[in-house]
Amino acid sequence: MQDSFFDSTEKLLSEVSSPALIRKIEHGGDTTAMWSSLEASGFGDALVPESAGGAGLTLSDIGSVLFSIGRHAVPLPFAHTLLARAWLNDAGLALPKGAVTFAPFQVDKSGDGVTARAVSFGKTTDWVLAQKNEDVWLLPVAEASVATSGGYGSVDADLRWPTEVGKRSLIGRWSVDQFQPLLALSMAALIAGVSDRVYEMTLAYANQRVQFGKPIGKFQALQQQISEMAEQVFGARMAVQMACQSNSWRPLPALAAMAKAQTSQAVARVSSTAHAVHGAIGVTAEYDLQLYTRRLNEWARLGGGYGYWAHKLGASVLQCDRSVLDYVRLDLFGEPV
Amino acid sequence: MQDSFFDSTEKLLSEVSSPALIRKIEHGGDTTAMWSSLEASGFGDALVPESAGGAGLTLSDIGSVLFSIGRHAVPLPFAHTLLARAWLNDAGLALPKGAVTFAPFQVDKSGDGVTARAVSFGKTTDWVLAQKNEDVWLLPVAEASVATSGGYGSVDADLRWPTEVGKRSLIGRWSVDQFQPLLALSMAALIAGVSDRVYEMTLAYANQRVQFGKPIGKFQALQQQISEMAEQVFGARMAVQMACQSNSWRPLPALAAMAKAQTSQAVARVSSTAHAVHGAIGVTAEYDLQLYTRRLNEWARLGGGYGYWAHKLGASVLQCDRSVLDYVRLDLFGEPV
Amino acid sequence: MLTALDFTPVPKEELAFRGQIRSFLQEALADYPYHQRARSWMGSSAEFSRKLGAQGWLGLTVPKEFGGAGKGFFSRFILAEELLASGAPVASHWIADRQSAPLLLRYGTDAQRRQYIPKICRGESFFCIGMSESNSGSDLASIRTRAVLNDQGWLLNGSKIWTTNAHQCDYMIALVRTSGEAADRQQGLSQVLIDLTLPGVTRKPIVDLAGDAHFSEVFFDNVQLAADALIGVEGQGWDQVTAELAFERSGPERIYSSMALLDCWVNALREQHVSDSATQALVGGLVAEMAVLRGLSLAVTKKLVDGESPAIEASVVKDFGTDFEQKVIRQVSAWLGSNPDFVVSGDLLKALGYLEQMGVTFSLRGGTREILRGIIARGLGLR
Amino acid sequence: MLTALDFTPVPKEELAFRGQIRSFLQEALADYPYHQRARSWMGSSAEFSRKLGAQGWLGLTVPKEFGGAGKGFFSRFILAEELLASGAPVASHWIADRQSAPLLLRYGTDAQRRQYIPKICRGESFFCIGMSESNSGSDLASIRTRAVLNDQGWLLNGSKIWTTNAHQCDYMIALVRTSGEAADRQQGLSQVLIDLTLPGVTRKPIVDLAGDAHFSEVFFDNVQLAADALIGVEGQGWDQVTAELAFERSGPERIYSSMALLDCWVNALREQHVSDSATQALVGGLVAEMAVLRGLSLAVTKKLVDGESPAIEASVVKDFGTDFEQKVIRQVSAWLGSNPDFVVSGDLLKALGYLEQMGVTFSLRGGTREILRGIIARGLGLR
Repeated sequence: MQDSFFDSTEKLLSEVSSPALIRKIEHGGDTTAMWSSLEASGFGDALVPESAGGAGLTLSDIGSVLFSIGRHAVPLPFAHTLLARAWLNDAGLALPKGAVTFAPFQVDKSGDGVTARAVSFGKTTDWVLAQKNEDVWLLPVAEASVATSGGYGSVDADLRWPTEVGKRSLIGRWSVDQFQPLLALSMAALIAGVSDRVYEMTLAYANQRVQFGKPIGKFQALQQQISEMAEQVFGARMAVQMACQSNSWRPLPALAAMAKAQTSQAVARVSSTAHAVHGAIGVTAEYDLQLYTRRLNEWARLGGGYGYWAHKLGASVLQCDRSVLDYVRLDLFGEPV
Repeated sequence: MQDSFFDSTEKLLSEVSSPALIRKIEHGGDTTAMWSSLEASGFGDALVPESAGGAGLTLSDIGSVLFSIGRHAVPLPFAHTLLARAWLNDAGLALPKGAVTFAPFQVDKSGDGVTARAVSFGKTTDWVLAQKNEDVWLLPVAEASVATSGGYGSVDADLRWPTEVGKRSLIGRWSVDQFQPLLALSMAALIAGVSDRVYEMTLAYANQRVQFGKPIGKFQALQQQISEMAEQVFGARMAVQMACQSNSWRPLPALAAMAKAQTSQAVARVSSTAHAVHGAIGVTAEYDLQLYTRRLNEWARLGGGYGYWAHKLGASVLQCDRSVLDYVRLDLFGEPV
Repeated sequence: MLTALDFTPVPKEELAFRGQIRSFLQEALADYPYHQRARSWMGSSAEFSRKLGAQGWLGLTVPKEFGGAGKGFFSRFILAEELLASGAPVASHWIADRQSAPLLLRYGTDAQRRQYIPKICRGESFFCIGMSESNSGSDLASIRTRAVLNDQGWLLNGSKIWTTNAHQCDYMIALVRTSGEAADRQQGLSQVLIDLTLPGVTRKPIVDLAGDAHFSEVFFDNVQLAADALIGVEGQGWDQVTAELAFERSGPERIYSSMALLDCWVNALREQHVSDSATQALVGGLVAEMAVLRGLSLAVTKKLVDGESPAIEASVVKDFGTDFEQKVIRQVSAWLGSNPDFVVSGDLLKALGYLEQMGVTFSLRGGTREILRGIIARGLGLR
Repeated sequence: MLTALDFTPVPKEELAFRGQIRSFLQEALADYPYHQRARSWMGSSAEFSRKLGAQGWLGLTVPKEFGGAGKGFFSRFILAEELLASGAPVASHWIADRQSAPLLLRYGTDAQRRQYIPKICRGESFFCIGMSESNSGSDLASIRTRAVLNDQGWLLNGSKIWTTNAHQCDYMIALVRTSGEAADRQQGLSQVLIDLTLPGVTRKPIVDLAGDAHFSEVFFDNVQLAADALIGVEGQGWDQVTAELAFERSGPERIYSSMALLDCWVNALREQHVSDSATQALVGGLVAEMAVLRGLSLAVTKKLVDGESPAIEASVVKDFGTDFEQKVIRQVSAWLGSNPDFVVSGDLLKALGYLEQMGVTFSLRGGTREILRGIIARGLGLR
């Protein structure tokens, strides 16, 4: 994932999504400037075909970009927007200005409007692509009532739209679960990226912090934990690289499921080791670690966690009659029979 | 659990169920002598009322005996027999001579007889108390066809009886799940006991075995694992002590569920730490550790494992409307509202 | 050598006490939401603490002559259990009550006892404990804050960090160097009692990742303490602290930190009639472990009653209990991840969000897992 | 410094090879039960190994001039993957093929290569590796078996233990002391090739807890080796062995040891139409992890193709893979425990019983977890 897209995204995001700016947005700061800078990167339409004014890249081209977005814990749904725009264009719809997130779960249409709960980036997005059964809406957050749905610093929200907005925002009917794999893929990439960041910080701290007369990284118990953390972080990254294998903008559902399951299960270890190594300093508001571990914890369950996506993947394994190796080779690696 | 019953049982079993004798029985050796010695202990009828010729003890009196039976990995269903005899007496039935085990799962009545699969101690028991729905049988193993149902060294078996034996052995109809809690309690006690034994061996080995110039117990990584193992072993023992709290011979079903769940979940860590500390020597046929870890692994799943018993316990928690603390206090500790 | 713990039920005569506490809490904590209860013993309310004091429930085990209730350790267990399981905001008095008063009773002079303990029991004096320094972390023996004997008493210079609640306390009992050098490690450390309103004391609350300020950094710039600020014996501070940790590590505070979340989640499952076996197994597994931990914690309490100093046993309960407390958080989070269409209350999500973030401190406060397991390993004769 | 591994698919031109192997295995392993397949690379059959040799599939990466197939590392990956995933009994030739032949190619003289490698490729010479000694365990540097130079070559005395398959092998390549003392640790160790039929060699199979004898203890009592028994450079044995471990730790043998059980269980679930979400999640979780491990293992293979020596990366795959292999066993066992009324075949229970018992060795063979994680930590710059 070390390619030129990665390098330029890293350079951009270390300025655009700096810890100070993340803190501002977590506390309700305006997102306009950050969004403009993200748009200016040119990656916003990366997955939209050239014929429609985009860059016409494939998912595998921009895997490293999504990973980098995660590394910087960008508090806006930039990764989601890349995929949402590709979906909207594919569906023959005009692309709205601004950030788009997905709401494939906890969407309800009731007498008095549309509700979408626990929406990732619900507080910082401009639009929500929501689906319930076969109904699909593109809902403007500017017209929603917004309530935080997470803990301190969360940018997720419960959103509610009045009836007439709901009606006007219904963009049609599609087969079910349009957005589940898209959300899974974006969240998986973000988790892998932010895990990598947390790991990088942890390794540096272990080498630098001295206790009992030597760097804490010299203690066997911590070495063992950090080694295991490295395995999990490398594994999460590999899962996302694999899930981005696609000749189009669209991820394979089984691969998206694999990646979200695998990255989500890695989170508990990555987060706990990071904090075990950092000790008390890691839980202070001043120190940056918590900006990243907070996202790790939230993202592991948002958009369906390990259990949900493992069950989706497992169902497809049990439905076929291949050996496990052949399922992996054929359905996940795309090798021939 | 260090009481006089424990001391005398320990003394007896270190001779009667020595590693050499366990090996013989694992390889199909005759069980008669071992059984006679066990009977001679006088504990066989411990839970049978004095009026029926037993010792009239309660379950809490003999918790330490069951624990000791586990510590010595007695390859016959001695713990089971104590409870089975109490049940049979309670049911107004005569007590058969010899060992009795329980088969509350995988019992089938079909045209040509009764089948009980994966019966714990199926190869070394004399009788099987089996239940399917409301039918209860007391089946003689001497008249069964017996097939090993486990890995190398297992004394569990699939048993099958011909039609006429099945008919003749049907002892009546009882409400369902008579034997599940009894089996759960006995297995839990055995697991706690054998865990304690495995822990004892591991601690001794860690202090004695030298590598890289010092006892391996001095390495921080192993210390951390052994400390966690100790916690699990103490916890398993506590779970069984709690489950034995009873003024009669019969365990409380919720406590039996708690104990089997808790002891079974401890097994993976106890077994893996024991073998990690022992290294290669621990997996040789000559060395005794494997006689005990083999039972640990089997017993964790036999008679329902962690998942099954945790689900039973959880169902009862969810069915009531108490706070979790009150469920624990009232339903498991027997404290008043 | 550390050996397994034996089951001890709560003595029958102690059981009635719970009812009184519960009636009190039902009124005092009416409408207190789960995400506040999730703060557990990190939540503070001076008013609530004083109310408890008025009930006679601070200094429960302190002899009556010093203003306490003169009750036993099982009563103390029951009170702590009720307070913690209900998520009452106990932080203001918690340390004064559970650690400082016992410490003063054990090592203080009679004058010190009479001066401080009655006020602790009335909820009028709140205490904190100064241990870590900015470069010491878990390595307490490397302490560099120093109190030098002068003609007025002790002149104190240095700083303490991660001091729970220091910015809201009246006094600190600090472990400081009174003789020797940093290289002497445990030698030459003493405990001193510091009035935090003295000139030269500066307190800086540390805001944490959940937006709260449970901890403070406290700076001492030529703070003049009186001669009687010393607690116990000069140079014996390390041993005194070690004994103190046995109290700190033994209680049910190491089991119930995630109870608010667990209760809130279980209630949500009941309300929405969730009854699949996998969910039941998650609930049952947690309840089984909690029951065992309660059994272990009661066994440690029994040892206190018997006059033993179960420091190592307490470390077992703490390490095991911390694992449970963190497991509750992980499993509720995982369950929500497995059921992304299940709608839960904002209260639950906020409680979860809080605990996901702060839960990492459960294995830091009062000794990291590595430290605790090291203590256990020593108890097992491995080091 | 160790960094993350990048995804590399199996090159298109290598894909066809799999079909040939599979047809062969379908015939060779017809009716081979799961509990035998569960032996994985611990199961041995000299006949099967010779059949593979006849196919040209031993020494796959060995140049044709030494009797090999001159193929690349991806072909080798595919062959190993098919053999392991099908649980073929490969133990007889496995070490000769995967470690000894590459070692001889790299460090052997031309004469040594011509003498031994062609026979390895024909399945006529089986090799074992002598590393551990009865008091060394993981501490290989403490080796005490000694080869002393004399006028006929090297005189060997000592013993080796836990040598895989020694009692069924023709040759051992052993790490022994040729100079210095035990206190010199890694210095003065060399690799020597020992004909196990020589006078003075005694082999004693070690029966394991599953009743098999995969390992041996081998005693050397004044065994006279020729001068050309030395492999590589005298005193450089430690470095040679370390390089060799990269080969040993890199392959899919660290992912597929529990495949027989996994396939057998998945088939049982399919046959009995089990479709609750919890079971599906267990299956899917394992498959996801296996896929990632395969990705990591392919990435290591790519590094071999590129001429790198990915010893640390291989340790990552081995440690992570071992965890997966053991997790499969634990989870199938736990699933059966959760479903005590579910009837499975004796074949499955025997496979499970075998793996529950032997699975503990997965984290011992080729380096304990502590050792591997130490290697990784060093690669990360922590030591």
